[in-house]
Order: sequence, then structure tokens, then C-alpha cells
Amino acid sequence: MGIEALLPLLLVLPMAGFLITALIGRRLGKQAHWIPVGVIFLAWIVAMLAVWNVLTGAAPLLPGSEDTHGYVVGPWEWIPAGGFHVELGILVDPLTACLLIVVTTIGLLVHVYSIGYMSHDPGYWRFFAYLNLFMFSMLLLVLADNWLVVFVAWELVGLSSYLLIGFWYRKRSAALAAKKAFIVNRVGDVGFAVGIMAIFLNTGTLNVRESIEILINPTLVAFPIPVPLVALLVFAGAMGKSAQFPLHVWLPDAMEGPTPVSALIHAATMVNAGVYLVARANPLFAAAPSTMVVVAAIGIFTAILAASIAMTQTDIKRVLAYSTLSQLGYMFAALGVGAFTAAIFHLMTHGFFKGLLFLGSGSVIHAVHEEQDMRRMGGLARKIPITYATMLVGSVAIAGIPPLAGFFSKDEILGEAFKFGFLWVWAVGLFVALLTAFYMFRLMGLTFWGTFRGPREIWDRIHESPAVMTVPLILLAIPSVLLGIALGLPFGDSTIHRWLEPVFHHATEMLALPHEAYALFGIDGGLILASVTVAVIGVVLAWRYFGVELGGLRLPARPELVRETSARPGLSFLYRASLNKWWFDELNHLLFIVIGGRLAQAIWWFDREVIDGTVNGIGSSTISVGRGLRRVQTGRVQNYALGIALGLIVMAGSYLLLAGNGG
Amino acid sequence: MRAKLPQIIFALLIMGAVLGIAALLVVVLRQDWEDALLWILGVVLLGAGLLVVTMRDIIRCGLAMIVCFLALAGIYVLMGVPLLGAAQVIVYIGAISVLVLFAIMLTQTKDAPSRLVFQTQAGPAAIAAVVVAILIALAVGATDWHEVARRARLNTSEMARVLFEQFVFPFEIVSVLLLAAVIGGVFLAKREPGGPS
Amino acid sequence: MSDSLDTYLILSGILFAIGTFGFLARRNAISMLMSIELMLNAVNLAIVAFGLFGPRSDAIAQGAVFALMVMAVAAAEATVGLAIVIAIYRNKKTPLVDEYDSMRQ
Amino acid sequence: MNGADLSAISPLIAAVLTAAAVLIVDLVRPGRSGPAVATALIGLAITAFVTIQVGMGAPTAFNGTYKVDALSTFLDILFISIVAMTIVFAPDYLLPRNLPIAEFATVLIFAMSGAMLIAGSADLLLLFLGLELMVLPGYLLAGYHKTDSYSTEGAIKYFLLGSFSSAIFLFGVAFIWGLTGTTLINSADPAQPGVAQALASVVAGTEPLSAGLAIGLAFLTTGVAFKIAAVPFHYWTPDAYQGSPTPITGYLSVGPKIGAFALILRLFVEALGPLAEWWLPVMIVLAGLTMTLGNLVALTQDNVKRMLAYSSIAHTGYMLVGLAAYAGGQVLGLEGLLFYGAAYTFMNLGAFAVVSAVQKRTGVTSSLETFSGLVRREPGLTILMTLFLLSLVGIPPLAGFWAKAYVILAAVQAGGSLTVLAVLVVLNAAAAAFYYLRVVVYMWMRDPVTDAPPLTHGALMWGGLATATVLTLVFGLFPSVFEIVQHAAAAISTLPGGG
Amino acid sequence: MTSPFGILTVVTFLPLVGALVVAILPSRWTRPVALAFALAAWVVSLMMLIGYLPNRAGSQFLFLEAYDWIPIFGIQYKLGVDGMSAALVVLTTTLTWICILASWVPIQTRIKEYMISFLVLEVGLIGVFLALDLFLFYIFWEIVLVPMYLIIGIWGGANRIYSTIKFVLYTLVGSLLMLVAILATAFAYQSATGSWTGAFDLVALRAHVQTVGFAPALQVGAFLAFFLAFAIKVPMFPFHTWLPDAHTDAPTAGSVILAGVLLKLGAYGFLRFALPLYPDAAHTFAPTIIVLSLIAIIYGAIVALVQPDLKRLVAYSSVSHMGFVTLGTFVFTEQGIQGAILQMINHGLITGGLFLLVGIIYERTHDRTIAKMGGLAARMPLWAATLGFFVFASAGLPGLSGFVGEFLSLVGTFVVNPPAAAVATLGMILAAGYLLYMYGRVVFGEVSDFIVGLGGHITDMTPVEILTLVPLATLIVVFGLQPGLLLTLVQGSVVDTIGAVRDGVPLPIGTEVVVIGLGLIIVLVVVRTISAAMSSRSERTGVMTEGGGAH
Repeated sequence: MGIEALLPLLLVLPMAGFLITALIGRRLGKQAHWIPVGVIFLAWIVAMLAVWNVLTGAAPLLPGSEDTHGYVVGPWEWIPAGGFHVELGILVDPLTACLLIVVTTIGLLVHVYSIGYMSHDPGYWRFFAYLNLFMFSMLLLVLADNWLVVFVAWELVGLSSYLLIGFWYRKRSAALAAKKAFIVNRVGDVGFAVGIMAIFLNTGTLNVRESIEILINPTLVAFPIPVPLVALLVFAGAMGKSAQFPLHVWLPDAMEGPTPVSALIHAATMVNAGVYLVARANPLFAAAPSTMVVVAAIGIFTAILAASIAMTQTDIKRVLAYSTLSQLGYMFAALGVGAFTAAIFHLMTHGFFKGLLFLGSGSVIHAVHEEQDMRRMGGLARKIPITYATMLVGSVAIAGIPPLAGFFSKDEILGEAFKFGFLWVWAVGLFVALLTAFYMFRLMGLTFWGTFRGPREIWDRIHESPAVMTVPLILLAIPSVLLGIALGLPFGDSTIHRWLEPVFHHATEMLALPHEAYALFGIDGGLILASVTVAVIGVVLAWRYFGVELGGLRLPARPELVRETSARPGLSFLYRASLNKWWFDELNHLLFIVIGGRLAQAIWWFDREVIDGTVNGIGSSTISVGRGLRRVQTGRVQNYALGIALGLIVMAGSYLLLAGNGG
Repeated sequence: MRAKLPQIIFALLIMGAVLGIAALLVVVLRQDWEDALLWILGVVLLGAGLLVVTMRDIIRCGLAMIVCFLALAGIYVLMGVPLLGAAQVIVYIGAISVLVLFAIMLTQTKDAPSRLVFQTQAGPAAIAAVVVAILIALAVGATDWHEVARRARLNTSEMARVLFEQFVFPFEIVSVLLLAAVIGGVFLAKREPGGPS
Repeated sequence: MSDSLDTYLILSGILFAIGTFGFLARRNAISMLMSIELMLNAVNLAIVAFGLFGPRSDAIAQGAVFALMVMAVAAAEATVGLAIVIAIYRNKKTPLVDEYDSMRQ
Repeated sequence: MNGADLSAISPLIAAVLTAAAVLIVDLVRPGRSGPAVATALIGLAITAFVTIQVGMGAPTAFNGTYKVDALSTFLDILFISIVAMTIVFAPDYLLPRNLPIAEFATVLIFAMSGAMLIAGSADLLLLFLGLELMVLPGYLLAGYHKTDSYSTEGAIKYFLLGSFSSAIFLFGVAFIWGLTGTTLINSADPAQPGVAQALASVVAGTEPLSAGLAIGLAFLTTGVAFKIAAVPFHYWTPDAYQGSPTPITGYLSVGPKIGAFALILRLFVEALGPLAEWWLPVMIVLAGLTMTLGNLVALTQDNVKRMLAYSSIAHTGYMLVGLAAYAGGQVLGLEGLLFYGAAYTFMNLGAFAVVSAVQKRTGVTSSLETFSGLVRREPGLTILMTLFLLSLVGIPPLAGFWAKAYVILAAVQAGGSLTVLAVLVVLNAAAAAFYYLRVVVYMWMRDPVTDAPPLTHGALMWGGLATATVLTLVFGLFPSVFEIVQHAAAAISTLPGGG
Repeated sequence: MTSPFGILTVVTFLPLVGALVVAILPSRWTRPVALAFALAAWVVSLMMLIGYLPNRAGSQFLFLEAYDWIPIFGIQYKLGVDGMSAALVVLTTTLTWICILASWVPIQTRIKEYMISFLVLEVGLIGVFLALDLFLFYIFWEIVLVPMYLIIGIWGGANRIYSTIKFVLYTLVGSLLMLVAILATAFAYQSATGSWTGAFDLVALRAHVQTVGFAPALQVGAFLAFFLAFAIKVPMFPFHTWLPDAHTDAPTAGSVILAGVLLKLGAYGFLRFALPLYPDAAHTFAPTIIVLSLIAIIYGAIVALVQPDLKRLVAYSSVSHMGFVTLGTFVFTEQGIQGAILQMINHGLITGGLFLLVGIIYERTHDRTIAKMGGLAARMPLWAATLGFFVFASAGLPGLSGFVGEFLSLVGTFVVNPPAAAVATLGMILAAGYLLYMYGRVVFGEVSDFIVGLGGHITDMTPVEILTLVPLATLIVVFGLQPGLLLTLVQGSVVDTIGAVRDGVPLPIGTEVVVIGLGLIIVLVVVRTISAAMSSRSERTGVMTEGGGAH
């Protein structure tokens, strides 16, 4: 009973927090965080209650379903446009529950962290207002049971992302990054919007569950819009929000925003929305295997592309951003091969450890006085030990070293890709795992180990962040360590699989994936061994180039080796490509600013000169005809008279003609 | 005078030709003497008309116009409407021509006759006039006017009856018209005390 | 020849054309006025001629009266015209109409 | 001549007597404008009264050569209004220029009697005389500012060309007379058919029109086209209008024009109605040419009077559309023509009245610059001028709009090539908006070029303007106006084409 | 209604009374009296709306007032209201008082004429929405022209005379042709029924269309004339070039009312007159119009991207946004027409707000060049936030009203023509592009030198300015969250319009006509482009030459 009644609070609370803070936050000054943090805390409690009930099966069965537990609340009417009827309803099923865990928990921790991180910012209240707005939007996104409402939330998270990236609006780069994020997202959104229309056209409803049931109903084969196309359009939306190639360009730039924002939005929650969307629409994709291949291909390509770029970036947040891209690529690859559960699993684990890493990087940046360039860091482990420790946990987790969280989820992706026959996905993924381990420990080496390369006076003033920042780090480190064990075990019948099986079993059946018993000492064990091996290789390689100071294990950083390797003939091109992010920004600049701008200018010229010119030309030529005719009026009577006489003659001639023709 | 000799000879030649043709009409073609007279008067009418529009000296033009009007009066008499001929003489020669000559006197400046008699468009004007003439002539020739045999002369009482019974209203209107013209004409021609001389 | 309507009409037409020519070609306002008189005379000739050959019994009288009226109108016109000529001559000091072109276009 | 005849022409007599009375009053009180204007207006009021009284009876006089019907009554009243308003507007312009009112009013009323004569004529000779009586005073009036070279130049151009066209017209009349043997237009007596009956029997056969008739038609068409200032016989209009004293320009742009249209109605519609088949195409072409050329040239004018002169040409074109629609078989066309004439009268006279009021200060030209920032100096006049100009554009609900709508409706109804003409009308109306609104631009949106103090205008002026304004505003709003027009149009009972 | 004149007459002519009162009273009363009458009209319009709601039933027009006016042609004074017109009337009355309020301080010269113009304008606008007689409709339609002409021409910007003349001439060409079409339609009715009675009556004409129908030739001709008139007003590509000029040079309130209501006249005309009266012709030309709408959406947005002037940018965005209206209208689906109507109203609110905001900054800087702005968020935070709100509303952010209309028209299009809808959605991307570009340049970044140079003039919004924007923002949110309010209001009109136009059959148009027409257009465009490229000199100011010279 009660939980249903509480669920709307998940939306109402953050919205209320946003409105209140927006209206009176300025007056609250440095106390402005109480309301936003409070409402998110309350929302977290509600969410946890709901999640517990849903995942433990305490919640009732969903209407029309035999095995899925969850809640449906509402609906409330939104657009009653005759045949086009949109209602807002809340749906909490296991999938939503998984997302709720990530969103509310990390959201809460980021809120708390921000109290410290943003404490000196004049826009303190504004920041929290935006955060609450984001939380509202994100929760709406995962809770909504209607495609159009999802789309609404989709756009709203885009808006909050825009506001938060551009939070430091005086920075031109921040403003530009915000704009870029919104517009690139819009590109994907438009695909999604068309997809929604296609869904409506095909099914006549926009309710998520109803429409999917109709879409995958094998008795209805002749849809106006082919199902693969619909799936592709929905995927377009996912690509935008989750920054998949080629719409990935906005995410690294989004690091212009304050670091808590990067952690919350651009690592842990919003960028996962695409994954969530595809997972939510899993039967739709399952009904369109061709689209699935596209999803997998784009995912794995993004993974390797982003990983390759992350190898050489020097901005600590950008490394993490590209890492996020890469990990999102993994998730899409998982979705594409049909490993929906693995994707969600990785989403959750990644949410925690990437959130941790970002918050940690924020702590680092804070410590070194807003410096983000790792070339001016080094040896920070001694100065900021808590940050160091938690980030190390995160790095190990993302590198896929057992038994931390990342190992379980990543391994599951790679394993399932292999088992489902997507060897190429597996192979590339494995290589990406190596790169991941490498660039993460490159980051660790450059930041925490070795000697400080920045100015001396800064070194002296470096200190650990306040508890309000470090406690969230610690709290995030815990799931980074344990989540894999908690959800990923036992192998073959893990908790997460049991949770999500009701959501995905339909799709799995449709895809007719091979389902073999788990063989720890067979193929699966081999796969684990392979991924662990590459991870270790990556870590070791990173140690060799960038040093390590781990207990007794101490290696110096060897910049000369880096230079030498990067100058090696076969590698120098790759190095430059990586450094320049494969020139995507340049390409986009060329396409949209140079060529697009020229085109727009040309069209404007066309508008002025050809269209308006024609209009004005009609006007001015009319007037010049008038000027010409005016000359007939010479002022001389005889000329006039001659004109009259000629007129008389012409008229006589025409009358004679008319008369001859008998009228 | 010597210089004008060729012109005089030319004029005499034309007169001779006209009279000669008239005589020919009567004698050889056995036409009515009326025809001969009509021929002569017609030639005079048109010739004088041509002189009116072509002569350099405007006073001579005015005189030629009087000749022209006289010829027309003669034709009216020939046509059997002598009263109209009389009116023609009285109105056109007695009133209008005098008025015109008077105006000519008033407006002649010292350097007149002016440098050019004709407009630059005299050529096109001539062509237009010829075309008009041809058009009228062709139309006249090509049309059946349903005419009857030509009537005898119109006697004065008949004309008076028509004028004062059938056309009494137009007659009154003409008087109003003349009154209006006179009032306005007097106003316009009157010299203003302060106006230009 | 004098029994034919066409004779008179053609005579009238030619006189009309002569008047037209004069009106179109002459520069002097009074010359143009005289040309108009020629044209009106031409019309009068036609009117009388039509009366002479018209089918109605009273045609000749009607034609004559018609012509008489036209003469009166011509007189009125001449009055007005000459008054205007005199008035403009005072202003412009020239009787040449083609120099009256201060208003054009 | 008997009592019935006299009573039929009593409006004309009243008009002539009014003219005479003005002259006499001027002799008694020389140079005083007040009594002259008062006499003229009283006389005109009496004339109007008599006209309406006579119009009730619809008599015929002088053996059918003159008739009073609803059409002639309508037109007579219109002419009387035109002249009365002109007399009301004139003193503001004439008096500062030392021009006498009395002669002006006299000559104007003579012209009016000419127009009234045309309206009631059923005889070719009377029509010609009426025409002359209407236009001869017009020549005089154009040159009324006899010390002004523009005025006299306009007058002589008007006179010379007008006389030329009269001669042409008369030649055409002679041809018709010669062909039909009568000057009477309609006759009930089959033994003595009128012009219309004779021509009807001519075209009854299948034979083509005789050359003489064609030439006669050409001469007649040229003559009337000149009088209404249809292109390409319009050349006199701009010069005569620009040169004339402004109130007289106002009169010239409506009085002789509507008079000439009355001539067309009596001559072409009634007498030459049987030949409508032949003259209709010519009228259509004339209409198209007239409105288009008038508007095109008006676009480039920098002098308001000259611009209004060209615009007046364009309005002739619109009226010709009504005529053409009528000739094409739609009685709406005739109604539209009459309505247009009346509506045009008030708005155009109003516009000219404002121009002449602005020109009250001597030496002020009618160039556009004069109107710069007029709203600052003369807000009242500016608002009224704007109203008149908008009406000329054809903005609803002003009179000009209804007029255009009327003729367009008629043209659309007639169909065929007249639909094209209707489209041409609206395209022209749109182009015309440019030059009318240009004046509005100068008046409202520019700064004044002079700092001359505003002028005061007499009650007479304001009264006249108020009348014109009210009529412009409400002309189309009352159904009774349409009924009057319908009634007047019904006086010509048969459609020319329908026979 | 017992009184001789119903509420519709009152709401229509109340502003006229106001104009007369303003004219009579001395100048110091002008502003309050004008505002009072505008508010009074607003209240009456709300009463009308409230009275309408419980009584609405299907397509029925309510509060009908019909009096014979010119009986010999069947012209009536006939007013009536349905959901669509009720919504638009209330939009008009609301925007009018907002405009008057927004002009309170900026307009200091000839305030009396200004207010009179605005009130007369309101009469015309309301009349257009309420008239059920074609002739009456046309009269109101033209009445709108004059005050707008004065408003732009007298109180406008640098190039105001050129712009206002262009506006009037452009509109006049279309509307006069529409007059011919109206008369032709009436005559066709008259000749079919033998009576003028009802010849201009929309209801009677529609009944006639349902039973007998008009001849194809008339339909095509009249529809094209109506189309031209309405397309110019909307404005549809390629008849849009008057709009940027008019907007740029109009005073703020003029732009608001122009974008807010005047542009809606065309769309309203399509829905109320052109579609129901000539359904076959509408179907015949629908593909062309859809293509033009798509071009307008994309083209307007692209051109907006490179506009250096704030107002021009918003103006071109209007071209783009109104493209959705025409698109939704001419797909003849329920959602399409719903979307079109909603988009009309929402565009009025949003673009009205944008122009108000631009006007606020122009008041302070006397400049609208985007390049000169920057960092206004620091100087005018409230203004910046409000601008952000309207920018996102304009960009179609869900939750705000702009989204619903746009999306509905897209859905309506998608149902019958998926590719068209897909193309149209590109407009949403571009909208985000130009709006955020503008927003970023103006509001974000360091405070520009230009703004710094103006120093203390740059103050945040005044209470009056806030007051003008609050109603708009409120309505945007309300309609965004509860579009049902509007949708149920206009549902009757939608069903009615759909019912009237659905059964239209495309008339056969010879391929050769299409080919020749297309060929001509292409040749014309190519020739014009080449010649324009050759003489890169702009003829922009060539039309309005300086007058001068005496006689």
C-alpha cells in the first residue's frame, strides 16, 4: 500500500526543492543547501523503500505480468488530444529499481559533497537548485511509463545538464560547452522523438509497456514503420544522451562544469539514460536483431575510440570523461549482443566507481587549487591520503581487477559477448580492458605518485578536503569494492540476474541466445582469466611508464620512455591521433562551423538578395516602369495631340478589325 | 518682287489648272455647272486650308482661313442651305476670324514670325493626318449610307420652324453656353491691376 | 459629282485631316486654334451633307440647325481659347505652345 | 415649349438662375466673397430641392430629347454636391491669391448645368451641347489663376487638347447622325426610330458592322475617352490638374469626369447599346491600360496634386471596369460605376480640400515636402487627409473600399476576361497603396521642413471637410445607399448587351 | 442575449470606444485610459470564454449575432465564437494590455496616437477572429493593416518607413486578391442558389460546400487567392521577407502584437475559411504547402542562425515556428490541426515574451546587435533567467507550452507523412542551435565592453516589465503542464475543421502544368540568383526613394 502513495514524492520532492531554492535560495546564502540536500535525502529513503520491496518481491505483481514485481502509480492526464492521449504514470519495476539505486544514492552523495566543493561559489544556491532540477528530471526519466514523458524527462535532463555545464557562465568555454552539449543531445533527441512518433503510429499508444507488447506481437507484422527503424530511432536518442559515437563530442567538453556535476550527470546518471532507454525498450530491440548489431558495433567502437583518446589526455577530468565514454561503449556493446543484464550491471558498478573517481578528481583539483592538468600534479598521495585511497579503489575497480565491482560487470559483458557469438566485440572489448587499466594507472601515476611538478607554493598549501567531501568518497568506495561481489555472485545465477530476469527474459527468448550452464572451470573461467590478464598487463604497463608507489612496490616515472614510445614509427600517428582526439572537434568545426556557417550565410544571402531581392525588385522595377512611362508626359501639347491622334488611328483600326469579325 | 515671280507663275498655273478642270467638267464631261463650281470651291477650300496650316506668317494664315471659310460658305449655298452660308459668313468670318486676327495682333512679338513654324514632329504629324484622311475616305467609300437623292434647297421658314420648335431647347442652351464663355473669357482676358503686363 | 454624298464627305474628311495636321504640327497657339476651326468646319460640312442626303424628310433642316449650333459652339470655344491665349501670353511672353512645358512627367 | 417642358428643365433653370444671381450679387457687393458664396450655396440648395422634386415625377420634355429619371436625378444631385463642396473649399485657396469668388462660382455653376444637361439628355445634339457647356467653363477655371504661369499653361493645354477631342467627338456624332438620320436617342415611334432603334436594326442582320459605323465609333470612343482621361488619351490630365488652382483641380478630377461618364451612359449605353458587342472589348482594354498606367506613373510623382491627377486616371480605369461589366451583361456593373463615382467624389474632393487648405499660405507648393511632418502643425487636417487617402487606397470600411468591392464583384460576376480585369484592379490597388501611403509617411513619419505657424481655417472649410469625412466614413455602411444606386441604375432599363 | 448587442460586439468594439475616449481626453489621461479599456476588453473576453466553456457543443458557434447589413448582397453583421476563436480572442486581449503596459515608458512621443492605434488594432484583430461573414471578415482583416502601419512607421526604428510600406504592400497584395476570391465565391453561391441571402455567410457557404460544392475552377482560383493572403500573413516561405524587416523596425509592443497575433490571422484564416470552403483545392495543394512549410521550418531556422540582430533572429525563428502551424494544418489530421492551433497560441505567448525581453534590453542599450552583448547574466540576472525561460520555451522544451503544439503537429504529420515529420524535426535541432547561440552570446561570458561602457544604465527589470512577462510565463507553464485546457477548448473546432476538409478530393492538375510551373520557378530563381550574385549591391533601400522637388 503505502509505497505507491509515497512514490510521487520521488518527483515532488526534488521539484519542490528546486522551486523553493530557486525562489528564495538567494536569500538563504550559505544555508541554501539544507533544503535541496534534505529533499534528496528524503527521496533517497523513499527510493530505497521502493527498491527493497521491488527487488525482494515484496511489491505486488505488475498488471498483466506473471513474474515482474513492481508498482504502477497514476496515471495522470497530460495531453488529452483525442486519439493522441498522453498520460503520466509512474512505473517501478526491477530495472527502474536498479537505476533508482544508482540515481538516488549517488545523487545524495554528490549533493553532500557539493556542500563542501561549492562552498565558496557565489552561485551556491543556484547550483543546488539546478541539482534538484536535475534530480527531478532524472527520476522522471526512470520512473515514467510513457514514451513521451520519458522524452520530456530526456529533454529536462538535457536542460539541467546545460545549466550545470554552463554554471560558471562567465567562462566562455563553459557556455560553449553547455550549448554544445544541449545541441548534440538535441540531435539524438530528435531521433528519439521521431521514434516515439513511429511507435505511436505503429501502436496507437505511447504507454511503454503497452506499446512494446504490441510492437513485438508476432501476429502483427505489417507496421507502417518497420520495427528495426523504430529501434534505430530510439537508439539515436540513446546515442545522444549516452554520448556514443558520433555524438560523443559533447561529453569531454561538458567537463567545463563543476566537478560534482561531472560526477553526477556525466558519469553516474544522465549518461546512463541511453543505456536505460535501450534496456527499457529491450523487446523492441530484440525484435530487430539487425539494429542490435548496430548498437553493439557503435558501442564497442566508442569504447575503443574513447579509450584510445583517454591514453594521452592530460586533463584529469577529461581522462575520466573519455573513460566514461569508453565504459558506456561497453554497456552498449553489451546491449547490442543481448547481454542486457550485464549492461545494467555495468551501469550500476560504473555509476559508483566512476562517480567516486570524479568526486575524487574534484577533491584533487580542489587540493591543487583548481588545477586540472596532470602534468602539474604528482606525489599527491602523501598530501591527500583519503582521496588517494578512494581513487585507488576506483581505479582498481574500473581496471577490472577482481574482486572489485568493475571486474564482475566488465567480465560479464565480455563473457556474454563471447558466448553469444560476438567474438569481435569480445576481442575489441578485451583490448579496451587493457587500455582501461593502462590509462587509469597512468592517471594514478601522474597524479598521486612521483614528485609534484607544480609550483612550490601550491604544494605547501595542499591539504585534504573537508569531511563533507571525503565522507562521500568513502561511501562511494564501499560499493565500488563490494557491489560486484554482492550482485555478481554466484557466477551463473547472480543476484542481478535474478532481479532483472523478469524484465529481460522476453527479449532473451526472442533472441534465442545460447544458454549454457556456467562453467567456471571451462570456457567462463578462461574468459575471466583472459580479462584479468589483460587488465594486469595494462596496469603493469602503466607502472612501467608512469611509476608506482604502492607499499613496497616502487617504480619511478619514465617520461623519456613515454616520449620514445610515442615517437616510434608505428605509434607516432596513433599517438597524435589520440592526443588530438582523432580530430573530431576539428571535423565538427569544419562541418558545422565552417561549412555549416558558410551554408547558413549563403542561405541568408539568398534570402536577402534573391527572395527579398525579388520582392524589392518587383517594387523597384514597377517604379522604374513608372519612371519610363512618365517620360511620355513631355509637357508639349503637340506631343500629346499626336499621341491622341495615334490612339485614334489605332482605335479606328481595331474597330474596323472588330467590325470585320462581326464583333 | 522679282524673287516672287516664280511663285506667282506657279499660283497662276494652279489657278489655270483648277479652272481648266472645271471647264473640262462642264464642257467635256457634260456635268452640271454646279459640279464645276463645287470643284473650284472644293479646291479653294482645301488649298486655303492647307495654306492655313503651312504658311510661315501667321497673319497670312488667318487671311487664308477667311478664304477657306468663304469657300465653305459658297459650298453651303451650292448645297442649298444659303442661310447656313450666311451664318457661316457672319459667325466665322465676322466674328471668329476677326477675333483670331485680333489675338494674333496682340500676341505678335517683334521677332515673330518665329524661327520655326513646325514642331519637330511635323513628319509624323503629316503621316498621321494622311492616315486619318485615308481612313475616313475608305470608310466613306465602303459604307452604305442609305442615302436618298439629294434634296432641293432648304427654305428659311422651314429652317426657322425646325430651329424654334424642334430645337428650341438646344438653342437656349447655346445661349447659356455663349454667356458662360463670355463671362469667363472676359475675366481671363481682363488685365489684372497688379498682374504682369 | 455634287449629287454624291461621298464627295462632300471626302471633302470634309480631307479638311478634317488638314486641320488635324495643323493642330499636330504648328507651334503657335493661335495656329492650333485655327486648325481646330478647320476641323469643326469639316464636321459641319459633313453634317450638312448628311442632312442633304438623309432619308428623313426634315433631315436637311435638322442638319442645318445642327451645323448652326456647332458654329455657335465654335464661337464660344474661340472666345474661351483666345482669352486663355491672351492670359498665358501675358505670363509667358510667347505664343509658342511647345515652350509651355514647365509641367511635365 | 410648354409648362411640362419647363418643369422638366426647372433644375437647369434654377442652376442658371443661381449663376446669374451670384453675378448680380457680385455687382451689388463687388469683391465680397461672403454674399457670393452664400448666394451660390442657397441657389444650389434650391436647385437640389427642385431636382429632387422633379425627379419624383420623372417627366420627359421637348419631344423626348430631355428626360428626368432616377439616374439623372442621382447624377444631378452628385453634380450639385460636387459644385457646392468646391465652392465651400475654394475661398481658403482663392482669397489669399486675390482671386474673386463670384466669377468662379458663376462659371462653376454653368459647368454644373452642362453636366446636369448631359445627365438628362436623350438627344445627340443636346449631349454635345451639354458636353461643351460642361467643359468650356472647365478650361476657364483651369486658367483661373491667370497671373500664375502654371495655371494658364494647364489651361491652354487643357483647352487645346479638349477642343481637339471635341472636334473628334463631334465628327463621330456626325457619322452616327448620318447613319441614323436622327439625333433623338430613343423613340417609341417605329416610323421615326431613334438612334438606338436604328442601330439595333443595323446590327440585327448578320452582316459585319459598316466601316462608317466603325470609324464613327472610333471617333466617339476617342472623344469620351479623352474626357474621362482614359489612357492613352489622358495626357492633358496631369498638367491641367497640377496647374489649376487646387480647389479647381479637385473639381476637375470629379465633375467633368463623372459628367463624361454620364455622357458614356447616355451615349454608349443608351444610344450605342446595340453596338456594345463591339465597344465592350475596347472598353476592357482601355480600363486595363488606364488603371495600370495611371498607377505606375503616379508611383513616381513627388507632387501631391500631380500624383492625385495620375491616381485620378487610375480611378477612371476602375470605373471603366464597372462600365465594362455592365456592357458584359451585369447590371451590377452600372451600379458599381455609379457607386464608385459618388464615393470617389467625396474622398477625392476631401483630399484636394486638404491640399488646398494646406496651400492657404501663398507660395506653398503641393510638393510632398510640404506635407512633411504635417501632423505636428495641422493634426486635424492630417487625420482627415489620412482618412481620405486610406479611402482612396480602398481600406475598409471607408467609401473607397465599397466602391472597389462593387466593381470587382460586378467584374467577377461578368466572368471571362473581366475576371482578369478584376485581378488587375486589385493588383493596381495594391500598387496604388504605395503612393497614397507615401503621403501618409510624409505627414506622420517625417519631421517638418518648415517652422511656419499653423494656419487657421474657416468654419466653412471645416464644415465641408466634415461633410466629406462623414460621407467617406459611412458611405458604404448604410444599405440605403446601395438601394439608391440600384434604383438609379435601374433607370436604364435594358442591358446594352442583352437588348 | 436580450440586449441588442451581444457580448461579442462588446468585446470587439470596446477598444474602439476606448480609442475615442483617448482621443477626447487630454494627453495625461492617455495611458491609464488606454490600459483601462484594454483591461476591460480583456475582462469581457474572459467572461466570454467563461460563458463559452459550459455551453460549447461540437462545431456550434456560440453567442451568435447576425444582423442584415447590406441585404441586397446578403452581407451580414455576423459574429460568433467557437473554441479556436475564443482562445485567439483571449490571446489578443491579453497581449494588448501587456503591450500597452510594455509601451508605458518606452513610448514617449505622440502617445495618444499610439494608444489609439493599438486599440483600433485590437478591434480589427478581435473582429477577424469573431466574424462569420466573409465580407465582415475581410473588413476587419484590412482594418488591422492601418494601425500596424502607423505603429511601425511612426514609432519604429531606423528603417521604419521602408519596413512599414513593405509590410502594407505585401499584405495588401494578398488580401486584395482574397477580396476577389470572396466575391467570386459569393457570386458562385448566388448563381447556384439564385439568391444573395447567405452568400457571404460562412455557415451557409459551408452548408453549400457540404451539399453541392463549388466548381473546381472556382475552388482552385479562390483557394490560391486565400492561400496567398494567408501565406503572406503567416508568413510562409517564400512570402516571409517582410517579417524580419517589420519586426526589426517595429517598436517592442508592435513586434509583440505582430508576432503574437497578426501572424495568427493567416493560420486562422486557413483553418476557418480556406480549408472548409475549398476542401478539394486544399487537398490539391496540400503537398506543395507541406513542402513549403518544411522549407520554412528548416530555412527559417538556418537563416536565424546567422542573424546579427536579436529581433531579426526572433523574427526568423517565427518563420520557422509558424512552419509547424502550416504543416500541422495541411496534413489534415486531428493531431496536426490540434498542434497547429496550440502552436499558434503558444508561439504568440513565447515569441511575444521574447520580443518583450529584447525590447527591455534595447531600452537600456539602444542596440540589438548580438555581437555587442555579453555577460548580461551578471548585470541583469533576473532578465537573463527570464530570457532563458523563454528561450527554452521557444526551443520546445517539454513541460513548457511550446513543446506540445510542436509535437502534436509533428505527430499529426507523421501519421500521414513520416518523412515530412522527420524533416520537420530537424527544425527542433536548429531551433536549439540559434536560440542557445543567441542566449550564450548575450547572457554568458564576460561582460562585454559595450555593456561595460554603458555603465549604470544596465539595470535589471523594473516591476512593470516583470508584470508584462509574468502572465506570459504563467500561461506558458500552465499550457505546458496542462495542454488539456486548450485542447478541450478547441476540440470542437478541430473536429469541425477536420470534418469539413477530410473528404476533399485532390483535383486533377495536369502534369504539364506542374512541370511548366516548376520549371518557371526554377529558371526564375536561378536567373535571379545569378543576377543577384553579379550585382552584389543590395537594392534594399532602393524602393523608398527620397521625395522632393516642387512642381
